[in-house]
This record gives sequence, structure tokens and C-alpha cells, in this order.
Amino acid sequence: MRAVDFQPTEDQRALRAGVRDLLEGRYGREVLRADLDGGAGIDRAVWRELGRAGFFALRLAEAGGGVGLGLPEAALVFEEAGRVLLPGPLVATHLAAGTVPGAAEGEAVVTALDLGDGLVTHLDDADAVLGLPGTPPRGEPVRSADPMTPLHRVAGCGPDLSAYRETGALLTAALQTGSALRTVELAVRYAGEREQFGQPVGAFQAVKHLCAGMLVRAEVARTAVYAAAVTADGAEIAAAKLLADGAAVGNARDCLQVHGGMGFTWESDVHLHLKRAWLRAEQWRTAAEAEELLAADLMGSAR
Amino acid sequence: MRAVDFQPTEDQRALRAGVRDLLEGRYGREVLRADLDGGAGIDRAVWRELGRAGFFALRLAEAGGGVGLGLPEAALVFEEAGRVLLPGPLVATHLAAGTVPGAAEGEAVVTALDLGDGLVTHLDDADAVLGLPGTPPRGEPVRSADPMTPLHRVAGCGPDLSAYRETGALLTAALQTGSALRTVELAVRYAGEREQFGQPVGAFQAVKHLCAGMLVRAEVARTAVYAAAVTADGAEIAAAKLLADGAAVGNARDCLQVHGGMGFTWESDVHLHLKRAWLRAEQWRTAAEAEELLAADLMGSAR
Amino acid sequence: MDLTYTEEEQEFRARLRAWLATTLPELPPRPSPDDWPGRRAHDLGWQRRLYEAGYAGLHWPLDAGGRGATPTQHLIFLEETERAGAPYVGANFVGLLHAGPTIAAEGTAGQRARWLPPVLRGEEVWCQGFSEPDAGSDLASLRTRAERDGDAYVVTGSKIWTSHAEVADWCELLVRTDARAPKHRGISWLAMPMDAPGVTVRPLRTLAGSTEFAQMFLDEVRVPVSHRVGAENDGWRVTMVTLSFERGTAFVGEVVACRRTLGELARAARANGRWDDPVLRRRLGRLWGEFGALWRLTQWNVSESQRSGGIPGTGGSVFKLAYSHARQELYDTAAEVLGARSLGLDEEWTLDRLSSLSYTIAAGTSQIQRNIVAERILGLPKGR
Amino acid sequence: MDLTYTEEEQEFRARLRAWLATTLPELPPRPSPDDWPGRRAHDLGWQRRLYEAGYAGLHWPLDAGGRGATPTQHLIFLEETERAGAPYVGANFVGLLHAGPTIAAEGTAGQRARWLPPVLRGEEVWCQGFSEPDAGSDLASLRTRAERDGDAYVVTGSKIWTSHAEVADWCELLVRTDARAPKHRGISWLAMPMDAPGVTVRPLRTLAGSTEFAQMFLDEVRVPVSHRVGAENDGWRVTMVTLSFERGTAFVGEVVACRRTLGELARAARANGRWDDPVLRRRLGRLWGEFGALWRLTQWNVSESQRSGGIPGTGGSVFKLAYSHARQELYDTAAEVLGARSLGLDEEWTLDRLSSLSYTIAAGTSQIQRNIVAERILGLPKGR
Repeated sequence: MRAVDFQPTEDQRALRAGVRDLLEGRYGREVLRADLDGGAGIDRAVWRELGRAGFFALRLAEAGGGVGLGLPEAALVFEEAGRVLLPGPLVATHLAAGTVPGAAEGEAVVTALDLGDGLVTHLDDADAVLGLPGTPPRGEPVRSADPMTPLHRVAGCGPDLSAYRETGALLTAALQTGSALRTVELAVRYAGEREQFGQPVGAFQAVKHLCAGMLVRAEVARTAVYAAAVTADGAEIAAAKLLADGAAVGNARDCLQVHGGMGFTWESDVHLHLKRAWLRAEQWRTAAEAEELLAADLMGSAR
Repeated sequence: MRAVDFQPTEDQRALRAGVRDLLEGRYGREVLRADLDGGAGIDRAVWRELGRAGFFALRLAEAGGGVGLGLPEAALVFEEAGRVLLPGPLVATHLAAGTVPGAAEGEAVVTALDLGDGLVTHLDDADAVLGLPGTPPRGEPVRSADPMTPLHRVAGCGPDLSAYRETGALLTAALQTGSALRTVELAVRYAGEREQFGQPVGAFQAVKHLCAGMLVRAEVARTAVYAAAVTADGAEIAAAKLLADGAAVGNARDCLQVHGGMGFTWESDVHLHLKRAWLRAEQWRTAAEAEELLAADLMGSAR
Repeated sequence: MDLTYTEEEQEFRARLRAWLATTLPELPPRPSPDDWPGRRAHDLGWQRRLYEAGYAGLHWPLDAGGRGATPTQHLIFLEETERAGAPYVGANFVGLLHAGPTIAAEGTAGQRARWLPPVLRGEEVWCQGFSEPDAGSDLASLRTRAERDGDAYVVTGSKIWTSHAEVADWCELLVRTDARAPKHRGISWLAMPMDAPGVTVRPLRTLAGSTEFAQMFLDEVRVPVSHRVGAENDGWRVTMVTLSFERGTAFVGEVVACRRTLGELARAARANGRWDDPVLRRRLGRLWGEFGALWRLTQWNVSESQRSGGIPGTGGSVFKLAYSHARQELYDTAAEVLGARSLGLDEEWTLDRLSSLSYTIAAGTSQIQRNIVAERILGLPKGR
Repeated sequence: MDLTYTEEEQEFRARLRAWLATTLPELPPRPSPDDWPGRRAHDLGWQRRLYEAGYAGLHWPLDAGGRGATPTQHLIFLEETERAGAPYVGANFVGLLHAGPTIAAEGTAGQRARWLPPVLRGEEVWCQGFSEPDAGSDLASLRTRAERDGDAYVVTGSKIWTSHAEVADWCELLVRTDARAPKHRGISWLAMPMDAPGVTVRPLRTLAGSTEFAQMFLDEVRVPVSHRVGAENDGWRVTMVTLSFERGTAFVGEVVACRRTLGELARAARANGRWDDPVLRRRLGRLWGEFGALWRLTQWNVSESQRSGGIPGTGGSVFKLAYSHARQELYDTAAEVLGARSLGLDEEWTLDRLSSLSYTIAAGTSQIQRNIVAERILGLPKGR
């Protein structure tokens, strides 16, 4: 009997697996750490490969050279990018596909004024800024808390991004979900390996329960992101961003706690998840905005 | 060498011990449960005995028949009353001592309009209402969530209680602290006795850490209450109320969790602590008011 | 990844909705919470109507007298009945959701024929005798013992947290039949008639002041051996089948109800002016987002179990952890909306606030659920 | 129960305040965080000034060259120096607060004479070699071994989380001198000269990007047996004396600093308009109340240890639990005040936010602290 099925289809699973393979091959841990040590520029070869794989053109019509898929597929793919901490203005370039020449193919790097206070990521690498005609404006460099996401401050008010905001928030939430799921794995792996007091620390209930709480956060957020991707409903997108931001930040924090002193070192990847999660939480839709939007939706539903 | 000493003096310790003895003798667990089963009236004999012990006249000058002590002593004494869940408008009657005839001696029961929405406790037993001349107004009975604290709703706006508010808030915070300390004891005792999976549940880290968190809350609140009693500073009193409300409610919740299903029964005392803590949190100074008051104080200090 | 219902599912929903619209107004008024015989009659009456309309045992297999509906149809049923304000499953809970499915899965043909039809038709009420005063989280340490005497077990012990014990016909009972075996291996599952000599029921008062639960004292109660479901000493496995059923869709109606409550809270806050406080308003907004996600998580779990052929997945513990804490937060927020009025027992959400306190305890404490998630899903090692 | 300082204490405070007012402007500018020799010189210079003014080793016993001040005077000292913006104890930390007190309590007369005066006079820097990569929370499982060879121990192993290793003269080192004894019984405490052959220091980069800590590799380092403080294999007990000192007043300056930070946050929020958001404003108000209470808790613990004759009480773990979480909440709130600007590394509170992440981990994780509180204060049983 046919039935509504919220689970990913076979095609969606295959897409996700393909992207995971691609990213693990092209952006494994060694590449990540080399990127981190070598400066925060965008690797154009990786960017083009993402383009060839359809990462940016995913939702463009096949007639226009795109892949012809929808938001659910995009959410699955961005989740994978979030897992491996893939750097760069992924969401902005994806949103620019079909509008900014070269974005769909991964030939152009497009950033967006998706942060408050005139801050913008990856400006030096950007060929364009979403919604702004011509070449990117100049900006004043700002030392970034996320070592893999350079920041600039630009003057003046940016373009109207309202047409992009919901999709931007949703795909950013998908990145956050990927990070949240990844930090569960990192915590569980470490807790299973690290021994203290004669047993793996993961055998201690305190550590066990931290990990369980992390999984709950990540699973609830993931479901919210998938549902919002299917319905494209504004309030569901706000909920997805709110919960995914909380899951990514909260899980990175708990993952650090599980790692103890080791998590406090530069060598660990945990802080990279936390710093990126902090950054993404400020992009497109903050928690305060999402809560107010949800409150308005609630009141609307309660009329 | 003489030095500032925040710890209770010998006299203060003796006072506290004396009150504890009195309350354990006159208001032990059997009396509490009998009170609970028998209806929520105030036992005038106990009330008078409290009066004789100086509970209400504590801060009146000795010349006026009082005990001539201060807020720190009152805080210690009210903490003891909070431990044993002593019912009645203790704070209001204490505040009325010296103003309302018979209050100091425990001959009169005085309540106060210290709750929002026109609610008032123990109106049927009250001989007077703080700040209102004459006999108490009539009120409409409201079934109370706290089975030992009957409620009424009275019409119209009450008297100006601003002269009493800070002391009222502080002494209520002391009651809350006593409850918070008591629920730590109840949780620890149960966790040490109840066995599951072949060991006391208190040997499980999850339970252990709940109990540790309870003690932290209670100790921080207690210190805040004592400090506010010594300085009588408005912001410190607000902090004391805020933290003590949180400690009493939070500890009762965690105590219930430690008790599992047993905590959910009427037979357990845990719910009595929780319900009383909810009630007191609404008296004199709510969390929202305390936070705003503290914010104003912070801004004042930051000028 | 789809949330669009099939035509068949939409038709099912439409038919159900129409039936509810005509049927609910015909129901007699609800009895008071303390009127146990009245509640029994009311709940059984509702079950009879469901039976007559073809909705009884929707999720039961066809060969057990059920309708063999998909998990999604069951979800639609639970959603629509809650939305329409239909009676809660009430006295039929254990029969329909615990004992019935257990008998359907593990009983003999004779046992199925004896016990299942009366449950579906709304003729018999079951209650549950699992927990004991000393066996809560550690259910398998239960000590009520059953000794074989001819063709009967002689059962002595006590049970706690039994709902509807006062009006039940049958009790699904876990007893220890082998005291020397490891604790999970010496347990058997019995169907005990509640009118058997030696059964004493004493109401158990909860902190909400109500007597939703009872304690049961069993003094040499004779239960025929033929009333045992599954093999002797295999009762733990038999029971786990039942319990995993409970995890699947037990909270669907409640999530729907919580979302409705949030709407009511928003209206109440607008009416009393507290909606203008951004702290409260944003807290309500966050809860609206969380309960939306919990509803989606329900759909996710249901579609997962649909794929696996109806076997409930491990998502139940994740859901219960998130839900039980969100529900407590919901009723704490309700108290914020009410202010001091929340101290009144007759205010709309006060009793629900009190009962929400059990959510992190009943049916596996949050501590136990976190152990399950950590050990069974995440694969973390057991402690020494 | 009093919070009024005695005349003597008020005079002490006034004298100190006056001295700080004239002395601080004379100090050379602070070196950059990466200039380790500069930092050493700066910190030692400050210690020399303290020594000359009679403030060095305020809380040390008189017979160790200290001033034998009351805990309250020490508290006043820490409060006033932080308020005045005096240099942090910095490179003198281990000497003044760990190694020094340990030697004062457990060392021989000769050891005290050799090591204590240079610490007080600002001539020698100590670092700490306790933690190891595989012995973090479980410190007693340390594996750096010391084998007796004539009048020296030959030490091999590695240590981690060592501050000021690059510029230290001495290291207080825990080593395993009996591998067959139970883990707490085979440890000894050594004073290791940092210029001994076989000592390699490698900076350890933290997530804040800084190199406040180092890793130390010890390859057959010879440490004279005369450098052992306390009996052989008694190092664990000796160390616990040191660690309990740390718990007492280690965070006084920080609490004062956090209260100042809250004032700055309020001003910044007023300037950028976010003070008008009640969610943020009330959060700041709550933190103001919490840090006020933490300050009072410090005074409470100090007056308690004053009564007990300077022995630090068990309140340290309670304080550290409350404080470390409040501090993280403080810097999360700072990020709320800043909004997206919090992503800039040069913004005022960003580095502090990053370093606050270590507070629930370093010097005993919150999990370990909760064990201590539950087992040692509340008396709950150890798990199997």
C-alpha cells in the first residue's frame, strides 16, 4: 500500500551517499587541517568540483543546466557539507546559481551580506555579492573568531535579501545539523577510546548522558530541517534554524566537555565546529528573530 | 586577631538551634501530615508558641517588648520555618508586629496582599491584613494548588506595601532557602536508601550529579540571603529572592526526580515543598521584577 | 522525503472526520474524574462506537481482529480524534495498547479468541500489573511470586501504578516463576481476573490530588496456568514486545493537544497583556517551534516504522526525552502566562502542570532513557 | 554574621589602595602576550615591588617568610589589586599559590630556605608538571616515572598543560616512584630545575589560538633526591595540600573582574540599543545578581576558613561549579550584547569567551566537581 513517507527516497539516499563520498575524498580531515594551517582562502579546485557535482545548481531546472531537484535534496547535501566543515560561502553561492554567472558551475564564489553589523564572509575570495551588481565592494578586514571564515566589514546598507532569507536560513540550518550530528560522532568516538579511572569515559553516566542529550538535540533539529525543506513554510524554517543553531552550538559545547582538556587544544576539531556554529547562528536569521517569527505564527494560528 | 566574620555568631547559631528544636518538637512530620489531612487551618496554639518564642517580635526593640534582634537573625529563623514547611502568613505577621495589636505575641494572624491578581493567603484565619485598617475584607475562595495554603481573591486594589516589600521579599527568600536545603537532605536520604539494579540509586552518577547541583543552588541562594540580610541592600535583596526562588523550585523538582514514582505520590513531602515554593515565588517580588531591578542597579553601578 | 498524504490517506481522514462530526455530539456527557464506574461505561461506550464504525483495533493485525491499517493511518486516527476532542482511550488503554497487542503477538489461538474480541468490542477492561514498590526503574527485579499448584499459579505480592484497577476485568501481570534464575529469566506473563479471591485494590493518591492510580495487593491469588501467555519464565521477552508498542505512537494525541494548548496560551496572554512581554512571547514562540518539530519527529518515526514493517524503531527514547522536557517547559510557561493565578487549582493549566511532573519519571525516567540512547543507539559501553 | 570590616582591615585596605595608586602608574607597560621573557620580567618586577612594600606572601605563614595575614586581608588584597587593575599574579602563580605553600607545609628547613625566599622576592619562576596526556581527570594515574640512581632520580615521561614552562626556573613535578603500588601510593613530588638536560618544552596551542600552555617532554632528566619534598611515594598527599590551596581564593580576582565586565556590558548595550531588549536586559540583571552572590560566597568561604584556622573548606567545589558555569553564561551574554560583532576576534570579549570554555574542564571538570560534592559533602555512596 502506498503511504506518505517522510523518510528519504532511494534517490535521495544515493545523492547523500554520493556527496558524502565526494566530500570525504576531497575534503577529508587532512585537507581540513592543511586548510586551517595554510590560511583561509577558498580552494577553487574544490569549489569547481562542487559545481560539477551539482552542489550549487541542484535546484535549477534541468532545462537551464541545473539538476532539477528541490529543497529536500539541497538540505541533505548541505548537511553533508556541514559535517566536514567545508568552508566558503556555500549558501550564498547556491542561492546565486542561475543569477550570478558562474555560480551554478562553481566558477564563481558568491558571498552575501547575511550577517548583521555590515560583516561579510570570504570577501577577498568573492567574485560577487548576492544582490549587489558588479564587483564586490571593498571592506575593512576583521580578524575572525572562526579561523576558516575570514570576515570583512563593509559600509552602507546592503541589498534587500528578503527573497533569499528563508532558503538561506534553511540551508544554513542544514549545515548546522550536519555539524551537530558530526559532533555527536566525535564525542561518542572519544568517549569510547579515552580511558580514565580504568574504564572508557563513555562508561560514566555523566558522559553517557551528555552524549544522549546531544543526539536528542541533533535528531530533533534534523527532523525540523527536513520538514521545513519539504513544506518550505516560513515558520517551520524559523523553527529549523532556531533548533539547528541550538543543536550545533550546544553539541559543540558538550563535545568539548566530553573531550576535556584535549578539546581545548587547537589540534582538536571540536573548536572549529563551535566557532563555525557561532558564525552560522548569526547568519540569515538569529534566534531572537526566529522566536519572534514563531510567536507571530502561533498567534496567527490561535486566532 | 579580630576580623570581619560573615559566619553566624555563637548567639545566632544558638538561636537557630533553638528554633529548630522548637519546630521539630511542635511541627514534626506527623503534625505536618496531620495538618495536611485535616484541612489547612492555622493552629493557634502553634502560632502563640511561635509568638512566645519571639518569632514575630524578633526585630522589635526590647523596650517595646520585642527581642531586639535584626534581619540576619530573622533570616536564620525563617530559614528554619521553611525547612519544616510551617504553614501560615509568617512573613506578613512578622512584618505586622508592632503595628497590628497581637501580631508580635502570636495572638493575631496577619496576612498580606503580597500576591498578584488580588490573591491572598489564609484569609479565613486572618485577624488583619497588613496595611488595611479594620477587619479583613471578604474574599472569594480560590482552590489552592498548595493544599496547606488556602487562597482567596479580594476585589479592589490593596494598600501600598512598598515599605514592607523588601523585608517581605528577603524573609520569603529565607523560607525558600530553608526549603531548598531541606529538599537536598530529602533527596540525599532517599538516594542513599532506595536500591535499584543492585545498588543505592545515589551511587549512580546521574542521581549523584542531580544532588550536587541541588546543593550548589541552595548554598549560593543561602549566601545571597544572608548577605542581603546583613546589608539590607535593595539589589541584594532582589538577588536573594531571585536565587532563593530558583533554588526552592529547582531543588523540589530535582528532588522529585530523584524520588521517581514515589515522589509523585501524595504521601511524599516533596510536592508540598514544590507547591509552597511556587507560591512563595509569586509573593512580594517575582523573578521578572527582581531581574529588572537588578538590571537597573547594574546600569546604575556602570555609570 | 514527502509530507503529502496519499489520496487513500486523505479519504481515510475525510471519512473519519465526517464520522467524528456526527458521532461526537451524540455522546453522553463525560462522567466526573472520580466516578470510576461512569468512566468505565463511558470509555467502553466509545470503544463500541469505534468498533461499529470499523475503527477498533486500527493498528492491530487483521488476524487479531484489527484493521491492519498503516502506521500513517493510525497516526491520522490519533491526530483527528484528538483534534475533534473525542474521548481519550481511557479505560481501553491497556487492552488496546499493551495487553491486546501482546496476546495478539504471543498468545495461542484460544487465548486470542478469548481475550481480543471483547477488547475491540468495548466489553472488557484490562489493567497493568508490572511495577512494584521496590521495582521501578529496575522493573526486572520484581518480586511478586507465582507458585505452581496443579493447574494454577498461586500469586502473592503487590503491584503499584495500576490505572483503572477499580474497574478492570483483567490484569496483565508479571510474576516471578523462578526465583533462582537470573532476574530477566524467571518472569512469566499472566492474565489475572480482577475478581479472583485475594485481589485487593487500594487507590493511590498522586501529588495532583487525584487517584488515577492504585496499588494492588495479591494474597495467594489463583490464576489458571492456561492464562499464561508465552512460555513459563519467558515473560520478560513477551513484555518487551508490549512496551515497545507503547513507545511508538503513545504521545501522538498529546503532541496535538500541546500544540492546541500553546494557541490557548497565546490567546490568554493577549487577553491579560502579558503577550507584550518579549521574554514570555519569545518563550512561547520557541515552544511553538519545538512542538512543531516534535510533531514532525512523530511523523518521522512513524514513516520509519512503516518502512520496517511496523516494528517500532529506537526513535521512541529520543522522542520521549525531548517531549517530556518540552511538556514540562510548556506548563511552566503556562504558569508564567497566568502569573499568580497559576496558584489556583481550578485554573485551566494547573492540574496539567502537576501531572506533567510525572513525564520525566513514568514509563522510564529520563535517566533511564538517556542510558538507552547512549548504550543502544550510540553504542557507548556499560559502566562497571 | 557581619560584613563590616574591622578598623584594622579598613586601614589595611586604605594603605594598600594608596600604595597601588602611587605604584601602578610607575609600572612599565605590559609586554605582549607572546613575549614570554618580557612577561617573566614584568611579573617578577611586580612581585619585587610587592615584596618591598611588604605585600609578598601575604597569606603565607610567618615562618615561611610570609606575612601571616588573615584570609580576609588576603581577600582584600586580591579585591583591591584587581579593582585597581594591578598586574595579575602571572608567572608567580605556581610559586606563590602551589609550589610555595607545598614547600612551606611539607619541605625541610633547608628546602624552605632554598626555594621560598626567591619566590617571595620575585627572583624565580615555578611551573607545574602534574597533568599528563593520559592522566587528566584521573591525575593519580600519571605515568612519568622516576628511577632512583644513586643520589638522583632519573625521570622520563611527558607533562601537559604547563603554564610558563618556557620561562620557569623550577617545576613542581609529580612522578611515579613505585609502579607496583596502588596508584595513589607510588607518587613523589620533586622540584625539577627546568634547565636540566633532557627537558624539552613545546608550546601547546589552545583553541583561543594562544600558547598559554606547553607540553613538557622529559628524557632521563636527573633530579637530585634532595629535591624531593615529603617522603618517597607520599607525593599524592603532599599534592593535595597544594590543590586545596588553589580552591580557596583562586577566583577572587576573577569574580571582581566579572562584575566589572557586567558593568561594561551594560554600558555597551546601552550604547548599541540592545539594552532596550528585555530578554537581554533581564539576563544581564540575573547575572548581576548571580555574580553578587558569588562574591558573597567567596566572603563566606573565606570567613569559614578563617574560623578553621586557614584550612580551606569543602566550599571550593561548590563555588567552582557555580562560578565556572556563570562565567560561561556571562560571555555568552556578552556575545548577545555584541550580536554579529561577537564573531570578531578583536572585539573586547571574544577571547575571554573562548578561554571561558576551559572553566568547566580545567582544575577538575564539572563532572569531577559534582562527584566531589556528592560523595565528600553529601556523603552519597561511590558507584560499583
